[in-house]
Amino acid sequence: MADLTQRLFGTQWQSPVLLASGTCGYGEEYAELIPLDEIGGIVTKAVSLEPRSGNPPHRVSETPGGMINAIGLQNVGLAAFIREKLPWLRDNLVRARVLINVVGHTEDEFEAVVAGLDGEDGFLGFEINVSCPNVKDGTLFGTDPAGLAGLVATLRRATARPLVVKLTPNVPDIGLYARICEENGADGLSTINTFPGMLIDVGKRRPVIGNVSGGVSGPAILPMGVYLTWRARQSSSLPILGIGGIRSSDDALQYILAGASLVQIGTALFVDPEVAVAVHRGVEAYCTESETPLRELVGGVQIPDRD
Amino acid sequence: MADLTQRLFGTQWQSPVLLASGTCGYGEEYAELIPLDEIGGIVTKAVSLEPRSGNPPHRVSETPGGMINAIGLQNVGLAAFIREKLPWLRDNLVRARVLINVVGHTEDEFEAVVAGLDGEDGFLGFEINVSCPNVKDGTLFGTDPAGLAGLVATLRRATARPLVVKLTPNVPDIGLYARICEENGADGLSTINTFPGMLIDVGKRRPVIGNVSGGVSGPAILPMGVYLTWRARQSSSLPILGIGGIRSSDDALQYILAGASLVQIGTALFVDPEVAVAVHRGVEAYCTESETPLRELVGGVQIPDRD
Amino acid sequence: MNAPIRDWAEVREIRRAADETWWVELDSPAIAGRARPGQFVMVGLGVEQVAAPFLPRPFSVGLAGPDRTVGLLLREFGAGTRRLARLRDGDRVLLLGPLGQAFSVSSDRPVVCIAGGVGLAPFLFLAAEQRKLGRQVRLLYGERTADRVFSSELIEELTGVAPIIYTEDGSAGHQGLVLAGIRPEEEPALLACGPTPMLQAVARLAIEHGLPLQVSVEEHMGCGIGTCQGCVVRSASGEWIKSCTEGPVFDARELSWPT
Amino acid sequence: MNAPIRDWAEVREIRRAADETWWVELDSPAIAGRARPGQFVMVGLGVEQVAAPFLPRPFSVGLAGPDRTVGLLLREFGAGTRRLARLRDGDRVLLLGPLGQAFSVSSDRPVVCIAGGVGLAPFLFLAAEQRKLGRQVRLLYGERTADRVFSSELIEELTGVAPIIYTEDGSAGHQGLVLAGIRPEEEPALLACGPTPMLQAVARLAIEHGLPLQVSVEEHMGCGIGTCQGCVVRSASGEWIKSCTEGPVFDARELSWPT
Ligand SMILES: Cc1cc2nc3c(=O)[nH]c(=O)nc-3n(C[C@H](O)[C@H](O)[C@H](O)COP(=O)(O)OP(=O)(O)OC[C@H]3O[C@@H](n4cnc5c(N)ncnc54)[C@H](O)[C@@H]3O)c2cc1C
Ligand SMILES: Cc1cc2nc3c(=O)[nH]c(=O)nc-3n(C[C@H](O)[C@H](O)[C@H](O)COP(=O)(O)OP(=O)(O)OC[C@H]3O[C@@H](n4cnc5c(N)ncnc54)[C@H](O)[C@@H]3O)c2cc1C
Ligand SMILES: Cc1cc2nc3c(=O)[nH]c(=O)nc-3n(C[C@H](O)[C@H](O)[C@H](O)COP(=O)(O)O)c2cc1C
Ligand SMILES: Cc1cc2nc3c(=O)[nH]c(=O)nc-3n(C[C@H](O)[C@H](O)[C@H](O)COP(=O)(O)O)c2cc1C
Ligand code: FES
Ligand code: FES
Repeated sequence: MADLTQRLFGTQWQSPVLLASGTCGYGEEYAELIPLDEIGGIVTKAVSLEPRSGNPPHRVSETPGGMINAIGLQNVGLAAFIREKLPWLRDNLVRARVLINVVGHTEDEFEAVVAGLDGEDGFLGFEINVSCPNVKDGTLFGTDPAGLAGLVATLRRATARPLVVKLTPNVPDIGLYARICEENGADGLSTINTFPGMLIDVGKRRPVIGNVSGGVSGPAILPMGVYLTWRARQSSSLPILGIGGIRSSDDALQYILAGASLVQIGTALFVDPEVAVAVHRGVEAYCTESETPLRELVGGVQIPDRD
Repeated sequence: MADLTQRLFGTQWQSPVLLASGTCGYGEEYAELIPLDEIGGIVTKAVSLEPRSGNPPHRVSETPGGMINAIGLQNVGLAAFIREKLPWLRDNLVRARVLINVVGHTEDEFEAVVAGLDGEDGFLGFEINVSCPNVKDGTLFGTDPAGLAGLVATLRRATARPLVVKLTPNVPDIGLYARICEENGADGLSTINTFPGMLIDVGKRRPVIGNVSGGVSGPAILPMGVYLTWRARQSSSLPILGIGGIRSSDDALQYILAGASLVQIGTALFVDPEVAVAVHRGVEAYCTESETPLRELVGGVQIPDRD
Repeated sequence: MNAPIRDWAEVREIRRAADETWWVELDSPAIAGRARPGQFVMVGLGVEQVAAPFLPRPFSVGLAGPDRTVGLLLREFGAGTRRLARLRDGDRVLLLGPLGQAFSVSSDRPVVCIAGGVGLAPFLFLAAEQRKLGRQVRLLYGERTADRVFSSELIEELTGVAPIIYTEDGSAGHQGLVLAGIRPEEEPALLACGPTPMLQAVARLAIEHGLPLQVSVEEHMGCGIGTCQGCVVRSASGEWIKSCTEGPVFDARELSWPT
Repeated sequence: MNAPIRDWAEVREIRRAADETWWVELDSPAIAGRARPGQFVMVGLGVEQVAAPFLPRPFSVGLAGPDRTVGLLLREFGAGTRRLARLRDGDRVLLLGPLGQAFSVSSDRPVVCIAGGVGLAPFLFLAAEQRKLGRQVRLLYGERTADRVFSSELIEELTGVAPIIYTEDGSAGHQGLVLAGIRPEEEPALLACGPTPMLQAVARLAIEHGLPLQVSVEEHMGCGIGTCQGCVVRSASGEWIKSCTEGPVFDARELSWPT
C-alpha cells in the first residue's frame, strides 16, 4: 500500500491534496460533494478584519484554458468568520487540516486577523495572502521585499501556529521572496496565486470583468506554477504547497516532483468536484506502482547536467 | 471600406498584423503559405552577434491551451544574417515592414548587432529582446530598471531607426519598464514575451524540456498579454505592439482596444498559417461594420467609473 | 437543502429547435427526479479537456420529471455553447444539479410567464407542471425574429400550453416586445426570465402596478454552488448576493433595479 | 522544394487497427498527390479550439497516391493522439504537408524496412510503392505484444507485402526484438523507423557492418516547416539540425549516435 502520509507543520497529513483558497468557500458547500475529511484539507476563502463587499460583476469568466476572477475578496470578516464558519470546520474536519487564508490592507490588519484567530479552535494555521491581484494593494506585500520581510516577522510574533505565505508569480525572481519568508520565520510557502489578466468585450468595447482586471487561474497557468514551485524550492528549504492549474494526478505529481509537499486544487473544482479525490487516488496509484512513499517524491525531479 | 492604415515609426502600415519573432523564422518558410507582403510585416527570429547553437531537445511541447519553448535563441549570427537572410527580406517584403529582433549577452553585444545592421537595407527597425526566459541572462535587462535604461540609451545613440523594446511580463509593474523605455529614447514597446514555465515528465521524473524551463506562449497567456498591454498604455505614450495568444480577430481587437497599435501573432501560426490573414480580415470587417478607422480603435476600451 | 448531484449524463437526443437553438435531452433520472422549475444545472465536459466550455455553463432545467430526462433549451452564444450545440446523441456531459431556487407558484392564482429568448426554458418546465395540475398558465414569449422562435407546436407538445408569441419585427406572432402582452390591470402574479433589459422593464412595470414578480437572473458563474462568489447581483439593500444559491429566481423586490 | 499544402481534410474512414491503434483515411488529394514515403503531415484541429492537440501533431504519411486519400497509422500516446483517435467519419482535420525529406530508394538494390511500433507507417507507403514497381521489400515489424500488432492481413492488403513480425513476448510472430530479423551479412540497404533506442541499436549494427542506413527520427515539433527550430537532433558534427526540414529521414551517418 502506498504511503501518502507526511509530517509537516508539526502535524500528520493523510493526503497531499488540499482545496485552494477562494474556490471552496469555507468548506461547507462541498461537504456533500467531496469527502473533505478524507483529503489533505482545505484553505478557506480569504478572511479580512472587516467584512468586504467585493467587486461588481462580472466577477468571473472563462479564458483560453482557464478562467479569470475578480471577486475582490468578498468575505464576512473576522468576527462573523469565527462565529459562523469556524465551528463547522472544527466539527467536520478532523483528519483533514484547515488553513485560514488571511488578507489585510496593512500590516496591522493582517496582524489583527492572525491574532484574533490564534486562540480559536478548528484550524491548523494560516496562509498569508500577499498576492491577490484583484484588489488595490493586493500584491503590495508580495512584490516588496522589505514590506514582505516586515509582515512575516510581525505575524511570526503574533502566532506560534504554522504560517504559510502565498506568493505571487508576478516577480522576476520568486526565489528572493521565498528566502525572505524563510529568513523571517515563515513555516511554508504556497506557490502560486493568479496572474493579472484582462478580457475585453470587443462588441461593447468594455472590460468583461467589472473590476477591469482579474486573476487568471486554471490549466493555462500549470507550467508557470510548476516552474515557480521548482524555483522556490531551489531557494528555500520551507515546505511548499504547489498551486496552479492542477486537474489530474499527473499535474499534481509535476508539482510534487518540482518540490511541493502538498498541492492545492482550485479552478478544476468548478469543472468537477470529484477531481480532488481523483487526484488523491492517482497520486496513491503512482506511489504504489513506483513503490515509493510520497515524501520521497517531493522535489525528486532529476535535472540533467547542462553542458 | 475600412481604413486599416496607420502611420507609425515614421512609416505607413497597411495592416496591423505582424508575425512574431521566433515563430516565422526570417520569413522565407512562410512565403508560400502566407501572403507576407499583404500583412503588416514580420519580426525576425532573434539575431545575436555570434551564431548561437541553442538548447538541447526537447525544445517545444504543448501545455494546456498553449506551448512551451526553449529554443535558446539558436540563430546564424549577425554576419550570416546579413549575408543569407536579409537579402530575401529586402527583395520580397516591400509593402510589409520588417523588424529585426536583437539579443545580446551584454550591452556591447546588443550595440554591435544594432550598429552592424543599421547601414543595411531591407528592414525598418529593431525589436530589442530583453525578455527571453530561455537563456541565462535572457531577462536580465528586462527586469533591471537601471540596466534597461542604460541599454535603451546606448542603442538610441547607435541608430536612428525605430527602436522597439520587447518587455517581459515577469515584473510586478510593467508600467515602470514602459516609462524607462520611453524616457531613454525608445520608439515603441512590444508586450509581451513568454512566461517562464516548466513541464515534468512524471514517468521519467525529468523535465520535458531539454533546457529544464522554457517560455509559455499561446492562447493560455492571452488575458495576461491584454492586461499588460493596457498597463503599458497607461504608463507611456509609445506605440505598442501587442503580443500573446492571438488566434482570432477578436483576440487582436482586445489588444488594440487595450492600447496596441499593431499586433503580433506567434504560436497560432503553427496551428494554422492562415490565421494571419484571417485576423487581418476580421479586424477589417470590424472596422467596416463599426465605421471606424483602425487608428481610432487603439486604446479605445471604455473603463467604467469605479465606485 | 438537498445536496446537488454530480452526474455524467448521456445525450439522449439533441435536435435543432430554431436558428442556433437546440433542444437537448439528457439522461439523468436522479437530477430530473429532483429538479423544480426555475432551477438550473451546470453543464460541463469534465477536467480532461480545456477547450470552451472549460468551465461548466449554467442552463435552466427546461423539462424534467421522475424517471425522465433533463431537457435543456440551448442557444449558441459564444464558444462554449457553440461547442455544446455540436454534441451528438450518445455523447456525455457532466451535470451538477439541480441548483438554486425555483419559482414559487401558489395554487390560488394562475401565473403569467414572460419569456425573452431562451428565457423560455424554465417556463416550459413550469407550464408543463402547472398544466398537469390542471392550472392555467399564460405564456408570453418574445424573440427578435421568426427564425429564432422555438416552434410553438413543440412548446405545446412539451407543455400543453400554447405560447403567445412576439417578435420585434413581426415576422412571427405579434409584432413588438413581449412586454406588450402584459395586461397590468388584470394579471395575477408575474414570472419573468430573459435578458436583463427585459427584466428591468418588467420590474418597472410590476413596481408601478404593484404586481408580484419573480425574476430569474443571469450572471456569469464559477462554481454554481455558492463557494466562489462569482455570480453576484445587487440586492435591494445594495449588497452583492449570490445568484446561484439565493437565486437565480428572486422576488423582484429583493433586488436593486436601475431607475 | 514544393511549398507545403494547407488543407482541411475530411476523415473518410477511421478504423481500429490494433490496441489503441487506428488506421485513418483522410480526403486530401492535393497532399496525397505529392507525398513521398518518409514524408509527414502535421495534423491539427485549427485555431478555434485549445484542447490537445492544440499544436498539430506530426504523422508519417502511411499511404498516398494521386487522387487518393492520405492514410495515417495513429497510435494513442498522450492527450492529443487520444483525442484524434476519437475522430469520426466526416470530421475534418487541418493538414499541412507533405513535409520533410523522403526515404531515397535506389532501383538497383532491394530494401529492408525495420519498423518499431507505429514506425511501421512510412513503410506501408514505401512497400506499396516498391511493390507496384515490382521490387522486393523485406518488412521487419516489431511490437511489444500481439494486441499492438497492426493486422498482418491489413498490411498485406495495403502494401502487397507480408511483414515479418516480432513481439517482445512472442505473443505474435517471432519472439524478440525486430533487430533479430536483420541479417547483417546479406542485407543490402536498411531503412528504419521507430523508437529512438531501436534506431540507436540499428545504427550501431549498421556502422559495425558498414551497411547503408536511413533512419526516420521523431522529435517534438512546433511548426513542421523549419521556422521555429523546435525539432532539432544532433548532427554528426555536433550541430543541432532541424528534423522537420532536413529530416525526418536522415542518412544515419549525418547524425550523432551515442556510443
Ligand atoms: C441561471 C442561468 C440559466 C441559464 N439558462 C440558459 C438556458 O436555459 N439556455 C441557454 O441557452 N442559456 C442559458 N443561460 C445562459 C448560458 O449559460 C450562456 O449562454 C453561456 O454561459 C454562454 O457561454 P458561451 O461559452 O457560449 O459564451 P461566452 O461569452 O464565450 O462565455 C464566456 C464566459 O462568460 C460566461 N457567460 C457569457 N454569457 C453568459 C450568460 N448569459 N449567463 C451566464 N454566463 C455567461 C460564460 O459562462 C463563460 O464563462 C443561463 C445562464 C444562467 C446564469
Ligand atoms: C516525423 C514524425 C512522424 C510521426 N509519425 C507517426 C505515425 O505515423 N503514427 C503515430 O502514431 N505517431 C507518429 N509520430 C508520433 C506522434 O507525433 C506523437 O505520438 C504525438 O505527437 C504525441 O502527441 P500526444 O498529444 O498524444 O502526446 P503528448 O505526450 O501528450 O504530447 C505532448 C507534446 O509532446 C509532443 N510529443 C510527444 N511525443 C512525441 C513524439 N513521439 N513525436 C513528436 N512529438 C511528440 C507532442 O507533439 C506534444 O507537443 C510521429 C512523430 C514525428 C516527429
Ligand atoms: C474564484 C477564485 C477566488 C479566489 N480567491 C482567493 C483568495 O481569497 N485568496 C487566495 O489566496 N487565493 C484565491 N484564489 C487563488 C487560488 O487559491 C489559486 O491560487 C489559483 O486559483 C490558482 O490555482 P488553480 O489554477 O487551481 O485555480 C482564488 C481563485 C479563484 C479562481
Ligand atoms: C518557438 C518560439 C520561439 C520564439 N523566439 C523568440 C525570439 O527569438 N525572440 C523574441 O523576442 N521572442 C521569441 N518568442 C516569443 C514570441 O515572439 C511571442 O512573444 C510569444 O510567443 C507570445 O506570443 P504568442 O502567444 O502569439 O506565441 C518565441 C516564441 C516561440 C513560441
Ligand atoms: S457561481 Fe460560485 S458562488 Fe455562485
Ligand atoms: S518543427 Fe519548427 S523548425 Fe522543425
